Amino acid sequence: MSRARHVGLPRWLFGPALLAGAFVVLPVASMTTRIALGDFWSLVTSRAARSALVLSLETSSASTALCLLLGVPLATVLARGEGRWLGPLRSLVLLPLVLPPVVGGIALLSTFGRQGLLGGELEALGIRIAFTSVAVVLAQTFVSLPFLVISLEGALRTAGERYDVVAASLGARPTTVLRRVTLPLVLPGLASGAVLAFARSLGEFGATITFAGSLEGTTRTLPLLIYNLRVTDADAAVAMSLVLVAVAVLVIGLVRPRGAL
Amino acid sequence: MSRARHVGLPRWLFGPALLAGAFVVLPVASMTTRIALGDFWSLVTSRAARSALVLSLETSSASTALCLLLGVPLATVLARGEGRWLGPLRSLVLLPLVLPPVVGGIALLSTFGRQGLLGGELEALGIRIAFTSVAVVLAQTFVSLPFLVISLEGALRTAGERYDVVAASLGARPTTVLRRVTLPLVLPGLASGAVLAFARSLGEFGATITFAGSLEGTTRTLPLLIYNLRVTDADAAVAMSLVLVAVAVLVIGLVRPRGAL
Amino acid sequence: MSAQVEVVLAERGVDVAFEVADGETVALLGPNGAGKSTTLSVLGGLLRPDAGRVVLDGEELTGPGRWVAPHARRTALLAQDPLLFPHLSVLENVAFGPRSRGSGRRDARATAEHWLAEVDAADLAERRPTQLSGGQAQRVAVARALAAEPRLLLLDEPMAALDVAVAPALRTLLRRVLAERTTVIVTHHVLDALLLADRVVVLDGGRVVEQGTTADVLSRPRSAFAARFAGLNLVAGTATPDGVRRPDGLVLHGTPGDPPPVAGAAAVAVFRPSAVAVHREPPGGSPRNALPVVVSELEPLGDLVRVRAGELAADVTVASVTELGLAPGASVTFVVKTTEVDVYARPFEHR
Amino acid sequence: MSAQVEVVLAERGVDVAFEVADGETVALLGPNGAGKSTTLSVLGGLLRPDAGRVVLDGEELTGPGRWVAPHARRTALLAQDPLLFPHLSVLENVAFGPRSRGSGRRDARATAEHWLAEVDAADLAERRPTQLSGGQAQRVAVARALAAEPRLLLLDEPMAALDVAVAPALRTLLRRVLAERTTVIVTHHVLDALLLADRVVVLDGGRVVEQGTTADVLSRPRSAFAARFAGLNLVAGTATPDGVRRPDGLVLHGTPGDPPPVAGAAAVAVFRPSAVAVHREPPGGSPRNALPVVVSELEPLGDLVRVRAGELAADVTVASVTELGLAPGASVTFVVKTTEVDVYARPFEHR
Amino acid sequence: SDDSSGEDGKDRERTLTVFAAASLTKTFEELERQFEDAHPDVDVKLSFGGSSDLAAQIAEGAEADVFASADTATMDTLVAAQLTVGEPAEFATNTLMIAVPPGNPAGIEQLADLTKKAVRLVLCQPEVPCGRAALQVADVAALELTPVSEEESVSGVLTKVENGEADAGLVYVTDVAAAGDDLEGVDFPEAADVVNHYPIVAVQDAEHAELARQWIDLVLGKGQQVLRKAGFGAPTS
Ligand SMILES: Nc1ncnc2c1ncn2[C@@H]1O[C@H](COP(=O)(O)OP(=O)(O)OP(=O)(O)O)[C@@H](O)[C@H]1O
Ligand SMILES: Nc1ncnc2c1ncn2[C@@H]1O[C@H](COP(=O)(O)OP(=O)(O)OP(=O)(O)O)[C@@H](O)[C@H]1O
Ligand SMILES: [Mg+2]
Ligand SMILES: [Mg+2]
Repeated sequence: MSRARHVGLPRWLFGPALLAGAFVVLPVASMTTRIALGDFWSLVTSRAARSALVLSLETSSASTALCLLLGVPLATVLARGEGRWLGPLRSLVLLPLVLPPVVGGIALLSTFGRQGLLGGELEALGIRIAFTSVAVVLAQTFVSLPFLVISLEGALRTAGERYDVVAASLGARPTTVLRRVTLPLVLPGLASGAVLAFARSLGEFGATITFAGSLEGTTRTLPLLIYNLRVTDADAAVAMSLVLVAVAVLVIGLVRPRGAL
Repeated sequence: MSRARHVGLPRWLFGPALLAGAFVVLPVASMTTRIALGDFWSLVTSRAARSALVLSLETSSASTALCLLLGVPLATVLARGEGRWLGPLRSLVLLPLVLPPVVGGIALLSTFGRQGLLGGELEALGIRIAFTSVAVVLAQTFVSLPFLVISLEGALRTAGERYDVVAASLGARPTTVLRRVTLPLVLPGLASGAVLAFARSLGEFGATITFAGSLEGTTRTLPLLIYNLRVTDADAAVAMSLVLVAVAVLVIGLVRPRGAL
Repeated sequence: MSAQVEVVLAERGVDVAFEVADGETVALLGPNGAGKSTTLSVLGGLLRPDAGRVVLDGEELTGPGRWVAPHARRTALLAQDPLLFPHLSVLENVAFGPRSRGSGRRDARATAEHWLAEVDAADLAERRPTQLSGGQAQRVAVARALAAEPRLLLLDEPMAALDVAVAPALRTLLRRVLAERTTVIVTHHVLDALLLADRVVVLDGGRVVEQGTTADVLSRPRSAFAARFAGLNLVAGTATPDGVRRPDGLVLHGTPGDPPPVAGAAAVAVFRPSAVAVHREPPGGSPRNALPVVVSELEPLGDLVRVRAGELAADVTVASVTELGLAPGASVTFVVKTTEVDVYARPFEHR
Repeated sequence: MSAQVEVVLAERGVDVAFEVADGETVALLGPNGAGKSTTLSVLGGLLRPDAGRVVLDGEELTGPGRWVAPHARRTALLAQDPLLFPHLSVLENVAFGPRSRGSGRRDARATAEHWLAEVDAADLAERRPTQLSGGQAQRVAVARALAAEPRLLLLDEPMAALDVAVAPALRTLLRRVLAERTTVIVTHHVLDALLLADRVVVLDGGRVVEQGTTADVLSRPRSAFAARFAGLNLVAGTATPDGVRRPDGLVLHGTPGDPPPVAGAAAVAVFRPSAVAVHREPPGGSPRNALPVVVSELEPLGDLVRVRAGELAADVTVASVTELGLAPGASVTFVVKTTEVDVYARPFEHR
Repeated sequence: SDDSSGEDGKDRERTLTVFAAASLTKTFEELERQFEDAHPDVDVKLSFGGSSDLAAQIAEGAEADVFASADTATMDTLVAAQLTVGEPAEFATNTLMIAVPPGNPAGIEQLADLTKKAVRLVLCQPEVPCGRAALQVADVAALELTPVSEEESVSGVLTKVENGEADAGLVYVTDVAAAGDDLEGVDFPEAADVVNHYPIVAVQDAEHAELARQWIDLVLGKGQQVLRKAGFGAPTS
């Protein structure tokens, strides 16, 4: 609605806001000036690039889905649940954020790897996770989960419980309340969270290379390809990074619901 | 208040929530089983470790402050401003999230580096950024800014403009509205955002090593030290990671205001 | 569905107990902050009291070691704030209750349409709650609560914000609907209490100060609030053989009502403002009650003028006002015949 | 501070224009959804109309190409929803306006304390808004609006949710305060309009259907809503030489008022419910008006009973009700003397 | 790793997985083409990384058929863990070179120039082979090198020098060759005293022991030409 309320923003706010925008955009822009456009297309359309791009999109989508599946319940419990154990749990969920991704990969290996905690059980079941595409998804989920959980929990807290209470008093059981009231009301937060998780998965490198390795078609996602290229051809690496950025901006632009994020 | 409203959560929710918690906590826990406690102390208290820890805390605090300084205005403009250019800007702010951090470092080099876009100007002013602690802060700010902006923007959107409007109608000028109503109301979101930014800064590796390099005392933060150690002594790296995790959980636990996050 | 209610909530200074008989409508009256909304919240299971119990038709819903979740109570609460779900259309809002109780999509829709029509909001069905005016939102909220078909209906000021055209219609609707339902309703309007409630429970400062049938309480109030609410004058004091002695010593003579007061015990004298005559000078002689007062306010009241003097009021004609030169600040005497004054024992103390 | 208001908002179907003289209090009346809150929002600068202008004391605040931000208008709006700042204490809420206008911390605090005391909420000063009851919150919101000391005060149903004890006190306060202020007030209660407003503007369906001094409009309403609001009967039709002809042909005889109706033009006949006698059979002979009606509702009204029949009402004694066997559904005749019926030309058409 | 492969790999029944040090990227990609031409039914999959990372992955169960390391120390750990088949064979050597930005703005001509105060030097961290080699060279020349940064890998050093951020770095000859016009190299005599040896070995559990052997043969035989062209030295043993 065009005739919305107009409180107006303080003028001085635009100064630092502009500076912030420039601080993010300028480096990326100035990096692009470095690469020749000629090589760009052949590079970007090479077999290795295409296979990495497809793999990246597939695994990032899968890990975003997994994040939603695990993260929505966790965020809800953290935001609405009661109990002294929630405080520590909330801090623990942040772990993958602070852990350098490579260390995260080591942690995943020590759980799901052949010599890991669950390695024996998984082996017995004939399941091998490390160095497969599944490992890529797990690595991405591990690093992305906190993003979804924290955004969503924040949104749930800000939205408050007023409408949940009304719904319950109208006879809606907790599952119905969650599905028809709580989650629809925090849709912007949920969408932000999912987009953050997807973006983080798309850019994930350290945990993936440690836990999943770097094998074309199976585990070599776009960031891993970029890393590979960097050794031999720095310009190519930058070009591929731009592809990654373009894909992310595109997917996010298409996916995100109106007003969300 | 203990007699708060009780809507109750669906029971089945605890299943996936628990799984999500386990998925994050288990790998970190199983990693700890790998290291011997004896070496742990001597490692953790070594000079290199201490200097890295101090540097990490200093730079992360500085970058969190910088994120707040730049990010709060940007998030406010994105959430409350009007204009067609806001849509693209919102997507662009996500760039550092998708960009593999190493590429982010390259981008920063191509802006603030000696031969970068602003390199000449900075050189003329006698300012050298690369290989200094300032570069570390800039690298951390670059990767952490989106976290703060997105959390805060989501919170601002969820909170809505109702109270801002009331404040304005009582005669509060935009700056007063921002300071006394808008920001206090989204304090939980702001705190979450700051904590996310701090955590991300603390774990930052790729952009730092690319843009700032790695020298003990000046630019070698904890993640860089961990990476250093990893090649020769994986156990030591794991031990240091645990220190990182402990510091993060501690700082976050102490800093975060009640109910926030 | 009969209900027994006991609520103790120390933090809000509330300690209330009353009963609701099957099919009965009870009006909760009382000043702002008396604990009305708090009591409804406890009944609806939205607030857990420190002590007390809620029993609905023999089933304990709240009690020591017992807690039935809100959705399992089959109560429906219309809160003071409409709180329509902002992401659902008006129709979906009203259909929410039926859907939650297991109705099919089509049935729920039909139910919702029915109730929307009843509150004269059928044409708003497709709107979003943000596109409603205050009164429209209130009506939709009423429809939503009614559509939930609860065992116990809890209405917190359902008629607030309604315009003069809609209010009577909605009152008529509620009267029809509530006749068959067990209901607790909170209101600040005497007409609602009179027309909708079988019984009233008067709260003040978190305590029940009076309860009884609506007619009884409103015609023979024993609490200051109920008298005020009914538009009656009330003088509290201790019983004398034929009247009530105010703390300042003045005695008001009257006829004993039922229950008759015991001399020396707490008692109240009640009389209608229209029975009060206003004199500039205290009249001599006859055995009437004369109260010296200072006029605080004049209010037009249809063809009459209500002269307020503190807690007391007198209804006089416009002509008398001019004649007597009445204005705020004027010292006058309120005179009332002994036969017009009823004296009752005061069963509840305002603790 | 005089104000000129013109508001066109197509999306909400609002097209309204009126003026407020310096120091005057104007009451906006009208059914739910008539556009009252919308008009206040435009005045306060919270909504930008499609067209129209707001001029306050010669200064254009809203207009083509002109827009003064809300905070710079020196208007204060008490909205329908109290919306107290949840992170500030009650005192800080009330002090917010003075602080924003540049008062020092101590001055603002004193002002806030003053207004809190005025609305009888001094003891709530240190509470958080979430710890208030509905009526308490409403009172604090009133105090907050008054404390802002605006040039133009905008009050949207300030008396909603108030108990019977507080409402008269707050009305007295407002009466005192508004006497010196330029104010636009929205209300659904006739008493508020009568006691607080110099003039009333009646909106219906987004249009001004009637305006004039309060006494004029409430005693001689020309719109159905104003009549309803004033508690008067109104019959609309076309003027005959000595009365009004209803669309169904029935003629109501009366005495022409000011402005006198022109035969054939739109006119209304207005009479008080107390002037209506109720008969079971149409009485023969005398030159009186007889309206056959069906009783829809009975409402107690103090010592009397209001008999409603659709849009019309008659006030009779309890004795007559029993005697005539009145009940909803009964067919009766409303009889009113010609001298009791006033006939006015209808200046505004309900478009 | 038989479940997925590039489009080209669809009609190839067998897969050979080769783990190789990052510095071998260009040469091994060339050898992949040669090998696949010779074996139309084989899809060669290459995984590059730091030698120690790759070794760790193999220890954790990554399915590799061949492992080519950039240093003998890493190879020794794998052998000690009994994850290899037969003795590792050395297939190339590498020596250090000073890398400078195009035009050599700091005017570096010999190793001793690196100790000048104005020169911003970057090295690999001592924990990785090129860093270790740099320390050894400094020892041999009796110089004390004070870098402004110790990078985690060769590519870190290259990035800084290519960007002109650093005035010089110590990397391998092959790295300078691979960088083309982005860098210039400065030889110094002390480099010959510190030689890095590249061993290759078949990995135990290898699904395709025969193919692994053929790959190793290619690297030790015809492949030497490709390696030499990229700047690698001949094996010393
Ligand atoms: N969330 C709360 N926390 C603490 N105290 C509260 C809370 N809500 C209300 N109170 C207090 O409890 C008392 C009872 O409040 P309640 O809302 O039940 O009053 P009410 O009778 O509904 O009044 P009203 O007519 O104004 O709606 C009041 O003194 C109020 O200030
Ligand atoms: N945000 C909105 N968007 C679109 N339409 C709206 C919006 N708010 C209100 N309306 C519509 O505009 C019209 C005028 O609404 P407004 O709120 O001004 O009514 P009101 O006179 O204040 O009624 P009430 O007495 O119920 O408060 C109504 O038809 C309403 O449904
Ligand atoms: Mg209440
Ligand atoms: Mg309104």
